[in-house]
Amino acid sequence: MSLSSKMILSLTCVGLISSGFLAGVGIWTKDKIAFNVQQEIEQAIKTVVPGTAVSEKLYEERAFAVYAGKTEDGSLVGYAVYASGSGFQDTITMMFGTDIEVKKLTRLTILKQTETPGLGANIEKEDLFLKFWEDRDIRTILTLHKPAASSPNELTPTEINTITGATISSESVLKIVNLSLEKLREKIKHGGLLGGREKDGN
Amino acid sequence: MATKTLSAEYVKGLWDENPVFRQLLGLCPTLAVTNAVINGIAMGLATTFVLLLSSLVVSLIKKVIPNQVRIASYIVIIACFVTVADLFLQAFFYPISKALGPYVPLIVVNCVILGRQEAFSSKNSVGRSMIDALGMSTGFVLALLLLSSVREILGAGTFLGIQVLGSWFKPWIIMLLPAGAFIAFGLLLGLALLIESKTQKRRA
Amino acid sequence: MELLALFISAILINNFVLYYFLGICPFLGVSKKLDSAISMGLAVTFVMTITAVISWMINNWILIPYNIGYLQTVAFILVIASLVQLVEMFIRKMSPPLYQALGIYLPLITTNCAIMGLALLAARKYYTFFEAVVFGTGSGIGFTLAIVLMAGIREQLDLADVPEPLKGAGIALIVAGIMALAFTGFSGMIKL
Amino acid sequence: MQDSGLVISARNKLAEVEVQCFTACQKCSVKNLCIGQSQSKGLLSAKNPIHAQPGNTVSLEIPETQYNKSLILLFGTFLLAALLGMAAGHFSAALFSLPTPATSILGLFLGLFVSGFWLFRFFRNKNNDRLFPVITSIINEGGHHG
Amino acid sequence: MTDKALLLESSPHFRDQDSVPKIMYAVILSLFPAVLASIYFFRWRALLLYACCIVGGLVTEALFLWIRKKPMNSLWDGSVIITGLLLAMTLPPELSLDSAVIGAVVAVGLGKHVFGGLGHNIFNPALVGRAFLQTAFPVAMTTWTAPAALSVDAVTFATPLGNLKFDAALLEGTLTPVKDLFWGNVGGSLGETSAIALLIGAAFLFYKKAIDWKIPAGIILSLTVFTGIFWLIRPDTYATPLFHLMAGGMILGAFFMATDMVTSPITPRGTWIYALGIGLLVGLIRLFGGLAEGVMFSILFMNMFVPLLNRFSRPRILGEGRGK
Amino acid sequence: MSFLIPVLTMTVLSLLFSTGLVIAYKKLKVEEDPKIEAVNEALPQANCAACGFSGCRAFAEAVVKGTAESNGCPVGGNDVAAEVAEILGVSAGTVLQRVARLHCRGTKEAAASRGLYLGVTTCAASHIIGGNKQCSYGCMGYGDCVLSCQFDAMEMGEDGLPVVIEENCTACGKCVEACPRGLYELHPIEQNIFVYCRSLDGPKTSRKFCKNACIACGICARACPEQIIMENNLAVIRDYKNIDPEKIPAIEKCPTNAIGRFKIEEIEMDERNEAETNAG
Amino acid sequence: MKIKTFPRGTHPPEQKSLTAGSPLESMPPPEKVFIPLHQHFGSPAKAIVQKGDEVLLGQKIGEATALFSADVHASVSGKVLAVDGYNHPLGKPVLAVSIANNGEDRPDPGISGTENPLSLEPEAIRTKVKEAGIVGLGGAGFPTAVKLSPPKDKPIDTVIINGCECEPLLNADYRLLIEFADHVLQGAELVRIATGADRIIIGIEDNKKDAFALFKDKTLDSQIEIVLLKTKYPQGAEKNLISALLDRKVPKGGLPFDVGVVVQNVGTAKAIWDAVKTGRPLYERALTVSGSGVNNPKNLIVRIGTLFKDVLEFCGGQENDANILVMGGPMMGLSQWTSDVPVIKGTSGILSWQTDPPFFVHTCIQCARCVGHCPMNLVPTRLMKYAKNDHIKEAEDWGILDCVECGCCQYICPAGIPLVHWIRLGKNNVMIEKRKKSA
Repeated sequence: MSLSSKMILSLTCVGLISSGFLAGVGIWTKDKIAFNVQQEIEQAIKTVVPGTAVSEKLYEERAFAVYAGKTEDGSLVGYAVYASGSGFQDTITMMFGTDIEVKKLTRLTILKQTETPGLGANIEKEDLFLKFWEDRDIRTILTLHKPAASSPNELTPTEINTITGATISSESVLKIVNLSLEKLREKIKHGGLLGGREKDGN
Repeated sequence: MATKTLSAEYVKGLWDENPVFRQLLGLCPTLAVTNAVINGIAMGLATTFVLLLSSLVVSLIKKVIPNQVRIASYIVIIACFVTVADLFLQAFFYPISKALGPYVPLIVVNCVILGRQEAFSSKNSVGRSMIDALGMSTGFVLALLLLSSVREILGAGTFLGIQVLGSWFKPWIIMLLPAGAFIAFGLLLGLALLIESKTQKRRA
Repeated sequence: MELLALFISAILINNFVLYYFLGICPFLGVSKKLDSAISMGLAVTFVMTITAVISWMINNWILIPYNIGYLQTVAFILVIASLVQLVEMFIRKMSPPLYQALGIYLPLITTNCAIMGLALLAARKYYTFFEAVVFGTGSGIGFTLAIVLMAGIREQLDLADVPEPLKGAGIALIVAGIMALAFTGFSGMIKL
Repeated sequence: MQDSGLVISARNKLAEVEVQCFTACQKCSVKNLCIGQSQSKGLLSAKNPIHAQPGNTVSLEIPETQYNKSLILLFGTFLLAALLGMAAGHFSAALFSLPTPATSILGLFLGLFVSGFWLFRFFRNKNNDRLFPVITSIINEGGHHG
Repeated sequence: MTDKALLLESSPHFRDQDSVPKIMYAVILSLFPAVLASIYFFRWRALLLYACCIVGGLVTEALFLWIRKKPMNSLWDGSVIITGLLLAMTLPPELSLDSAVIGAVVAVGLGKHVFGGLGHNIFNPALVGRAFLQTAFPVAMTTWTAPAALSVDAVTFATPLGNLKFDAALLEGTLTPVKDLFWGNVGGSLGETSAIALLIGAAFLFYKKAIDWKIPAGIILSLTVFTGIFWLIRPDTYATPLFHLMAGGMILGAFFMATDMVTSPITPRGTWIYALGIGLLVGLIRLFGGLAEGVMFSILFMNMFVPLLNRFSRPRILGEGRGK
Repeated sequence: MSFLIPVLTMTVLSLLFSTGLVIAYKKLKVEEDPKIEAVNEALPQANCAACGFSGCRAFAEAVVKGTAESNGCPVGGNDVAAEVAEILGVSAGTVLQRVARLHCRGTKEAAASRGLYLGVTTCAASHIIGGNKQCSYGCMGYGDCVLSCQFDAMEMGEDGLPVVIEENCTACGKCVEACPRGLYELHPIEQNIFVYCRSLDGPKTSRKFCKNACIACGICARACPEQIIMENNLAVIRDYKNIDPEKIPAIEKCPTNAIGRFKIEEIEMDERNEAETNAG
Repeated sequence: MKIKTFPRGTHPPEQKSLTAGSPLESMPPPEKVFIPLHQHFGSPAKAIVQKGDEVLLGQKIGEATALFSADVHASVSGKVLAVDGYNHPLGKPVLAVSIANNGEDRPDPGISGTENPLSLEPEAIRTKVKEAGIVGLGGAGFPTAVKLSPPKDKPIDTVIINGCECEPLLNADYRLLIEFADHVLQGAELVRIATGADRIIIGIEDNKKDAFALFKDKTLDSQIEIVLLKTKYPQGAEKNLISALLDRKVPKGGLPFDVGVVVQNVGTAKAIWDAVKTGRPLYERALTVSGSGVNNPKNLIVRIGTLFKDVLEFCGGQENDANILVMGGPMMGLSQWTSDVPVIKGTSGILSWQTDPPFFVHTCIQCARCVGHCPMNLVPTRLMKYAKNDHIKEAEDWGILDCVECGCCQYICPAGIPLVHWIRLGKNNVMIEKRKKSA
């Protein structure tokens, strides 16, 4: 057969074999990977909404998702909100939990961030930043307590602490939380939280 | 081509033709992931995995593939192995794969692998190209190890997570940033050339 | 407004070469002469924009609906190779002397981490169509800015007596490091 | 930029000269990966004002600035056409409420097609002789072409 | 007839008395008022920092000259002392001495000698040192203390620019008055605080014609225009141009850092573009950027453009082009 | 089902790609002879064009095509010639070993200097304003030739003149171009008789300028009239091959020994052991 | 009256006061003269006398071999000693005719003057000038006959007489202006007739106020314009003088012809008048012997071929700590390694002074002062670097061939870099490349 048809044949069969092999590996690892991702989300929800045994995704959007934390017998314990926005250098993704009436913010953890290490990256640290986020009153907009306080009790319930030298990062975390709270309240008001998957097209 | 002994084939990958320091190939991942030694080693091993397997397959099928389609089929094979490596990392070492981010699939465009296939594996027997691939990848891993240890020790004062320098040392955060990567690699490259020229003078 | 922020951040803050480390091979190789750097930069920007569009199409219309996300790498590299193949054939027909000169650039682009990196990053960040295009073009312009600046600096360094072992790639890397330092001045610019 | 090569054949105005593949990155061992041009040596057709004969080694003057200018023009127009096409597609989609990404992609390909056509004609009839390398001098006669 | 050996050299046999060491020492002299002011404000710390930076620089210079077997004269021509002084003046007073030495080593080594010694570097050495320190020790480099004269014992003390950006001083009216900025008893790095001392030094430099007037003029012009526009639109959120001129490292940057001859363009048109660019970037970073102090980064950024400016703004030769 | 879709997409993509390649293949076809690569591998890659070709690769092609002999690479010398010949299966010819020789003995003490030279210290620059020696034809000693030699076969002697290290010298001719006063010539290594001067000054001035200069006295020309002639105040050797050895002592009577054998010390040495052998 | 000038340039210390006052004194001819056949500009002349001939004062001893060459005349009467190589101020020995002076100074009878030179035909003036072997005395040595016959397609409308002696220390032209004002004016008139121009401008620097006043009242009736120029170096350079007086730009690589101007030096104008009026060839010229190294500096009229040694002897010899001897002005003159060199037609001055060998040469710190002072608006530091690193093409693009080597950049450079020397090396390499390419 002519050279060109030999070329097409060889390339396509190479493509075929490798895609077959890939598909096999894909299937073999697919559920393992899905499990990992799920595991990570599950873990974050448990830390953020204490006392949840099982979680259920209520609403999902590109950079925003709401999960319901439930005990074994299915009673709602609180909402876990997954949110991401732009920080000092790149995007920050985080998860925070609220109580049922969305009045109190229970806890906050940072999933992924690429802030300047040593400075902005301290928002991941428990003692420097996350500790000050426990049970904040979120009826009103949260504000930043300017010169960094050393212990949580210096802050009023609607205030959170800044990291010395990394004001921009702390501020962006705060902004993302306030924005997502608004979205959450608006979703609850419209009853959009019935577990429907509203696909945001583009 | 003067046929070198098998051991010479392996050793040349380590220093004389070290892909990173001498041929300046595959710099994208080298600079990107070496901010921690664990990441460096992971990337090195992933590249070794892909390089070995693709060398094996390429040297096996080199007679079957017509000359013109040669490069395209190599790309498909390498891409397939890279995806396998990526999936494997995501499945079993999820935190490392998250840390390496987009750079694992980027091995497919890494000149080291494509270069070795084109220049070497497509011309030599299976055994020899395997040794060469092994040599090249060990050279690559060593280079990554060297750069990532320099950057981690200076940048965070730790090596593989263990605190190495005492508490007196204030870590140079710049070494974890892209700027530090460039400067450290540039200086290391200069050092390598200096040593090379010194040994050259003594040998000549 | 958010697209503009993404555009500026792709050029200045998360510059493709100086922050994501993509496209270092041509960045060190081609930046010896200024006009070849400019033409290389423009070529890369064009190929990036088209790749951004096509990779978005493949990703959002084929890979995600049939959730075979793991085929991303293979699909993208094949698309990029055939895209460059197309451009090369077009130029060969159009003007043979130009094709002679271009013989070296196009393969350099295909084996270029920047193009592949762009496709992967856009896919990973689940960008919408317009965000992907803006990100592609912005990164292309960022790449061109970096490579043109580097070409200007290296031409001036040609006249300086750089220490022997650092000549060539060594000094280029150190200059790139200091450029990265200068670019960190813009971080934190976009305010959402 | 000066380069040199061996004349293979010399027709009336043009001569075919064999030149080493003058790649930018000599180091990168993948340099002969040029898809579709897999030899490491290129065949250049160059203008032959001094009527060099096959077998001579000649020095060529390669109009590199000319190449770069036309490359910038080529890719610049392509880029511009792509962006304009997309913008046009987007606005027309907004006007006739068509699904936005599809139309702008259509606009993109339309823009590319039009600019490709225009560039084709532009480069075709501008009888781009300025782009051809010029044989400047004969380095050594060399025997008959072997 | 004299049998003495006669001198042989190419045509011009006269030479102006000015020389590179003279220029360098003129610049050092012009820095003196600011050095004295900083010692007055920050007492011991200032002296120690100056000493560390200068000694660190000299040792690195000597080391590099020895390695590259070059004559030692450029050790005494004052260029290293200027780099040391300028670097020290941009450091916060409470910076630990070892990081100051590291900064000096990087400034002279990485900033100058890697490029091939005096005259070949692309970036201003002092700024390379400071940028390295700012990125290497971000926390240490952004903790300011009150000048001793102000006798405020607060551990950390925001610089005027710091509280403008992060503490929204403009809204709460706690913006430091321009008068303090002028005299200098405000927080900030060593040499930047007192504008009057710097201006005296700058006047001396103009008199000695050691700097090109176009650079400071261009910077001040473009900064005032840029910040002025935004100040006119929304006076409550953006500070007055005068404040921006007097605050932070503006004067030190415009008169001493940007005018460093080695890293500024050599053609008149190029110098104008360079200067206007710096002013614009400072305005951009200060109003919209994430950092309080933009002068250092904008000068480094424009240093990158200098080779391009030199190449594309070649003056037209007498008789070239269409002029009849 | 989820197995079929990836395979399907992959085949479509690779099909598309391979057709593109086929069309590309149809356009470009140039064959290349693998021997050229082998010969090029053996060459020293100095690309100095001493073999008359633009570079080693061009020379390799010419050798394979037969338009150049296998020993045409002076830089490589005999071992490269042997290797190339062995690749081509041709008999290796011996290479005419040539070496660069400086035609000036104006050392620091011998040649009077013009004065304190303050201009740019390269040969080319000082030549423009007349040089630092009273003799305006002699070697200025600023080492342009040493810099131009890429086989480091040359160093600067203490007496201010460059010394050629014969083993490394590959007669590539770079130093001949580099010297602004043309004092270098490539001579076959066996040649032993040289005129170490290029000065065209008359008898009066050349003696004043330099003790080792050729003062055009004509003794050597009279001693061997056919081979050595006097051309505007300078002795010139027309062809060194058939200078018969007996006449050499007569030629060496030159008052300033501007003409003579290359290494005077060695000559005495081998004369002595010559005497011993025929004595013993 | 606004004082005209050109942009940039420098102000080196004038030190003209040393010999400004002393009038021109003609030096008695020496015992031996060495007249080089080599022309400063153009191919050398061919000797038409041999050893042992008897020659008279002003007799032609060298024939011009090409258009760009000039005849050479004996400056003393006596016996020809030899025709062989002799030192030359340009550094390399050249063919020279050495004549022993027999002291009679008998003029060559063949020399014949004309009654009213101003009525001569332009062609006649040009032949007279060519026979007298007159070349530009400003230092360039361009054959004047060629300058007086501009090509047909380039009409000449202005003749400029360059009276601004911008080189420090030199006063020869200034003394000529004062003592031979009429000769200069009539010489200028001759040049106007020869070139067919319609106006004459005489530019004088404002440090020669008395000469300016003298010329002002001498030209009250005639329409010769006398223009005062600001004292600045290099005011006397052709391109800068034209752009200052007529605001015309001589095109890049072009000649004053292209903008319709002919520039003549004051000395050349007087020599033209002498040649046409009395037929006397150019065998002597005015020059200044000055500088702190000369015991009593003078302005002299010296015979061509006299050795510098004899001229310095006549001026009381050199101080023993003087360590530099320069032919021409300090800014564009050539440093000599021996005083055993003859005076040539281009020697406008012999200077000697004590200067300390310069300090350590620094690398260029890109202070751009040279860019600010270069009269041709070039970038000397960049040209130096291109020449040093052998970037021939870039050097040519940046206009290295337009450099007039006036020396302002090297004068002002704080790092003491020999910029002009590097640029001359660069020009040399560029010309070699051009010849190689065109060969």
